[in-house]
Amino acid sequence: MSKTRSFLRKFLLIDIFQGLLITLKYYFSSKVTIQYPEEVQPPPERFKGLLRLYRDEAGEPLCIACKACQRICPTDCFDIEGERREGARRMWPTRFNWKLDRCTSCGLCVEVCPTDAIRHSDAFRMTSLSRGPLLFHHPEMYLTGEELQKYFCGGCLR
Amino acid sequence: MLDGLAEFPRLLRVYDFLTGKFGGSILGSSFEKKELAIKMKREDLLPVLATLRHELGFNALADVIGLDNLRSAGDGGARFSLLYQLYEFPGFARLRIVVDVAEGEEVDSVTSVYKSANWAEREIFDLLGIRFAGHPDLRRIYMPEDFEGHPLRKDFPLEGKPDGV
Amino acid sequence: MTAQTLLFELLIPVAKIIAVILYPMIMVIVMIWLERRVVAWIQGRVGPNRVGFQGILQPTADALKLFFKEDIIQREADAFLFNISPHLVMFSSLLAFCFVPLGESFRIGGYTLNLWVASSPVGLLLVLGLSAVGVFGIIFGGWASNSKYPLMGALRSVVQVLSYEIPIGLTVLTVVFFSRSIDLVEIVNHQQHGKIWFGFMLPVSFIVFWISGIAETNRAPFDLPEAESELVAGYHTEYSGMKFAYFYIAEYTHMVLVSSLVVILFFGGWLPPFPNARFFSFLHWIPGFVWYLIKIMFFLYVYVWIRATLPRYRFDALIKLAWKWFVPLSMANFFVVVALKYLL
Amino acid sequence: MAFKELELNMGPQHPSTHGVLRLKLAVDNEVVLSIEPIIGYLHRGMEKLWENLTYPQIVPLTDRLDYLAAVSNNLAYVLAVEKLMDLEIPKRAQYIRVILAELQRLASHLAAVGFMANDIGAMSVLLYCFQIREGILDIFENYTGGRLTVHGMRIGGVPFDLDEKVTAMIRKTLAGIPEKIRDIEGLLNENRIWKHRTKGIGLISPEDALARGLTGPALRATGVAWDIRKNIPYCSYEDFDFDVPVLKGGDVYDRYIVRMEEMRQSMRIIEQALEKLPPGIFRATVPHSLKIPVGEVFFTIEAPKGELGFYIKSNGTDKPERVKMKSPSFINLQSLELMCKGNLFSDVVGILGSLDIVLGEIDK
Repeated sequence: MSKTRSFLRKFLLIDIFQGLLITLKYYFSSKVTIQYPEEVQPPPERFKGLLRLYRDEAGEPLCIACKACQRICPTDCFDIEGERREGARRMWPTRFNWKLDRCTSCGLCVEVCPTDAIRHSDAFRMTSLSRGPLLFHHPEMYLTGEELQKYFCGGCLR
Repeated sequence: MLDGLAEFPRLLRVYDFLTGKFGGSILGSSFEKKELAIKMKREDLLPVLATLRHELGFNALADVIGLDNLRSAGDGGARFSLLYQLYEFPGFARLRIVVDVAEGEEVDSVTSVYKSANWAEREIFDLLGIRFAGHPDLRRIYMPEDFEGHPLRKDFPLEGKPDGV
Repeated sequence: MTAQTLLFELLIPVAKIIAVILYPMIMVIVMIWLERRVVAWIQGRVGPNRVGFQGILQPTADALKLFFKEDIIQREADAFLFNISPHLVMFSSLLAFCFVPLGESFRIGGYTLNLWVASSPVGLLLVLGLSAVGVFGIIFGGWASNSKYPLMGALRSVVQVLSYEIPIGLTVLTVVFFSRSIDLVEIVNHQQHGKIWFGFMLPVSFIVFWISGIAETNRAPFDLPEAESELVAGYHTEYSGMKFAYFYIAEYTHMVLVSSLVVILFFGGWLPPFPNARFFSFLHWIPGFVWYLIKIMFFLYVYVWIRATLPRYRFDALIKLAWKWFVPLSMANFFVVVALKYLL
Repeated sequence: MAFKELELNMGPQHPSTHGVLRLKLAVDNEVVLSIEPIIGYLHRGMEKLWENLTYPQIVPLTDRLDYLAAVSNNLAYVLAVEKLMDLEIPKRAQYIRVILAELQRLASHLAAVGFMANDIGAMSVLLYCFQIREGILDIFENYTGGRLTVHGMRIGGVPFDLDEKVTAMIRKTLAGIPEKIRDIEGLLNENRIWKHRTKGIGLISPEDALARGLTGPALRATGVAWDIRKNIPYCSYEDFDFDVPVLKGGDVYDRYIVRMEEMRQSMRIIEQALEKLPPGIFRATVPHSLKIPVGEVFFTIEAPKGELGFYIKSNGTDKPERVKMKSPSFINLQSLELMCKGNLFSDVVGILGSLDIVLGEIDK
């Protein structure tokens, strides 16, 4: 019996029609792609976006230039110098260069930073017209949102 | 007798068999972290592996690992050592044969016993510069043909040779 | 040269010729858009919808891009053959459209305007012959690019098209046997008064003709000559710019040609679904040309649908399928049909 | 006429070599006479780099080895280091690791089946596979923040705890997968063209497979029941009951079926792990500047592509003396020559897809 059944299946192209029905089902099902520049899927909360430095409420940089991130970084993107102002127990970063084009966003520096000064932001639009902006200096590490876009390419601010 | 080997009858049997048959050529053995490693003389590598494969059923060579002991060998130790990682199916036993190779010495290739050694030996030749006698086509596998030097050697600069390819 | 003859002998034929050239072009534009959208929709994507409303202008954007792209000819390529083959492929299928009746002929003030350029008593043979000429373009193109992948693509397409000509010929025979003429217009008229359409009367011929038609145009499961994953792009790997556009347009024109053949031979070209049933007489209000288009669009949709679903045949199985299955099947089908005709 | 075989060159930029692999083929009009893979186009000198990085710094680099299964590479390296240090890992961390590893196996198999189907012509199957895979990558993005370079393991445990949000997301994604997998099987398993293109193609016998060190789904398709998760359990795999799909055919079709079956088993494991997730800490305390006494270890896990192993030799400092990766694709690719003998040129593409090799892992 199974011999004739398999011949019939083969002759009447059952397997091909079965495949066609499945693709027809997908033809009428909802689409998964979104219109990227217009609709943007907000990145999740732990998204490893562009690294940003943060300030405490008093406006002082959280970073105490302890260079823990410089030591842990596998692709050594950091170049930090700090100085201790007189009478203060903590240090202030005078030079904080960060090479974006070397960073693999592995997140080790965020983990190792004692004062949570450096954290991932949710910025992922990092296009720039030249390599210059890819080297961040200390003040530029605090730019977020619109100024960050303007810093990168000053372009259409889409 | 290595401590802790007793609970692993299969490895114990292999160990006794090897000490029996190749007693002379075993230079040392160690059993840490449940891994048996036996150090052999360079000359008897091929016969040992042949018996391991045909008589003891170690039918697969997982990997050949090349080490450059320039800094860690201290005095007297050989420059390079080769580790042959074998395993046996269906017994799931693991064995490591260690062979020391001095600078410029040749090791006879085991591709006749294990086919998977072919590329592994070519990779070691390419990155460490150890030649394998009897290898079907000993060529560089990663580096371009005209690349001089062997990158994985400890004395090869990390940034690569300034005038290098 | 009275105004009368000037109009009828010169202007109308010229207008018809231009229409016959424009018709496949427009169909190709629609086909490019349809293919990209349908394959996208089947795969859960949205497909091109940026250029123009819902991506309508996407094909024109592609054409413009190809128009301005640099036209590279390989140094060792055989320049003459390399240049001639796109034209060969393109114009053979365009020419075939002259004999394809797009709609019924109707009278305007004493002059019968029939919607085809030339209806010759041997229309069917001409169309089949011309569609086979396209293969030369592919062979010369593949051979002249003087590189390995196009050569293999060309060799594959030679054998494929030749072995699928035979089942097409045999199945067409059964239709001609019933309609007793190889004039396309006659075949459609034959299916008009009260007869069941050949597609339903000779299902086996229809299926074999349709699948061989797909193989003839190197499409869907039989797209070996231009298999992206193996031969990079098959016979037109070395072509760029307008020459590549020619191959691209020729392939779609050939597809439209085969679909129109199927529609004319098996599903009554411009006839509404139930030509004679009194109850369905209101269907006659829609002109024949529109019916013809609806049927063609269905078959073109199935072309794309199959392409998105089925994997690709391997070369030897393709040939085995043709010789071991289709040729004997169509032959047996012919004898059975003839026998049934005389016995009933 | 003198017999002249056609010298063909497939790659390194070829649509179906899964990365930068070059195949030198000698072809006698479509029949493959000899095939020689040429690698090295993606060699980044990982092993040299590793000798100059500390142990925690190497973990993100292992993401880039088998870039379709980053978490499995992390797991193999991290387990090897922990065995070297004889570090005890909390039970909860082991369970979270199993969940992440099995999710990664699901994603890797989906990519493998998708690419293979696309090479053989069924292009919609690639998109359906990637639709499912997107769901899994979203889970990784919510858990660690990275989709492909997940960096999902740390020495001593996992970077974050498995909170309610991610667990709910895993359950929701897994709920949708079986139905989609049935669609893919409906499109392929019974399809005559698919069966014709894959049955009896790329044959290899169990003895040859073992002699050439073949591992992973390709080995299990030849009838050899070798799965390290079952035979030498690690990272508490022994707590879960799942079965290892083994078939006898040894051809492209059976490898495809083994991968589809393994996807179902992975989902079973994830469900069990989610139910039996023990409470407790998710990461053992490990000093940042980690120094490991002198020793050596060779540790292998069952990665999606096969037996992935790390040999680590430590010299007491915070940087390893030598780290060698035993890559499954590197060894599986060596048996491509045997599998392609006598098959047609267009089968090479299918066989290469069924072997599921990734060049990042081969070239290191």
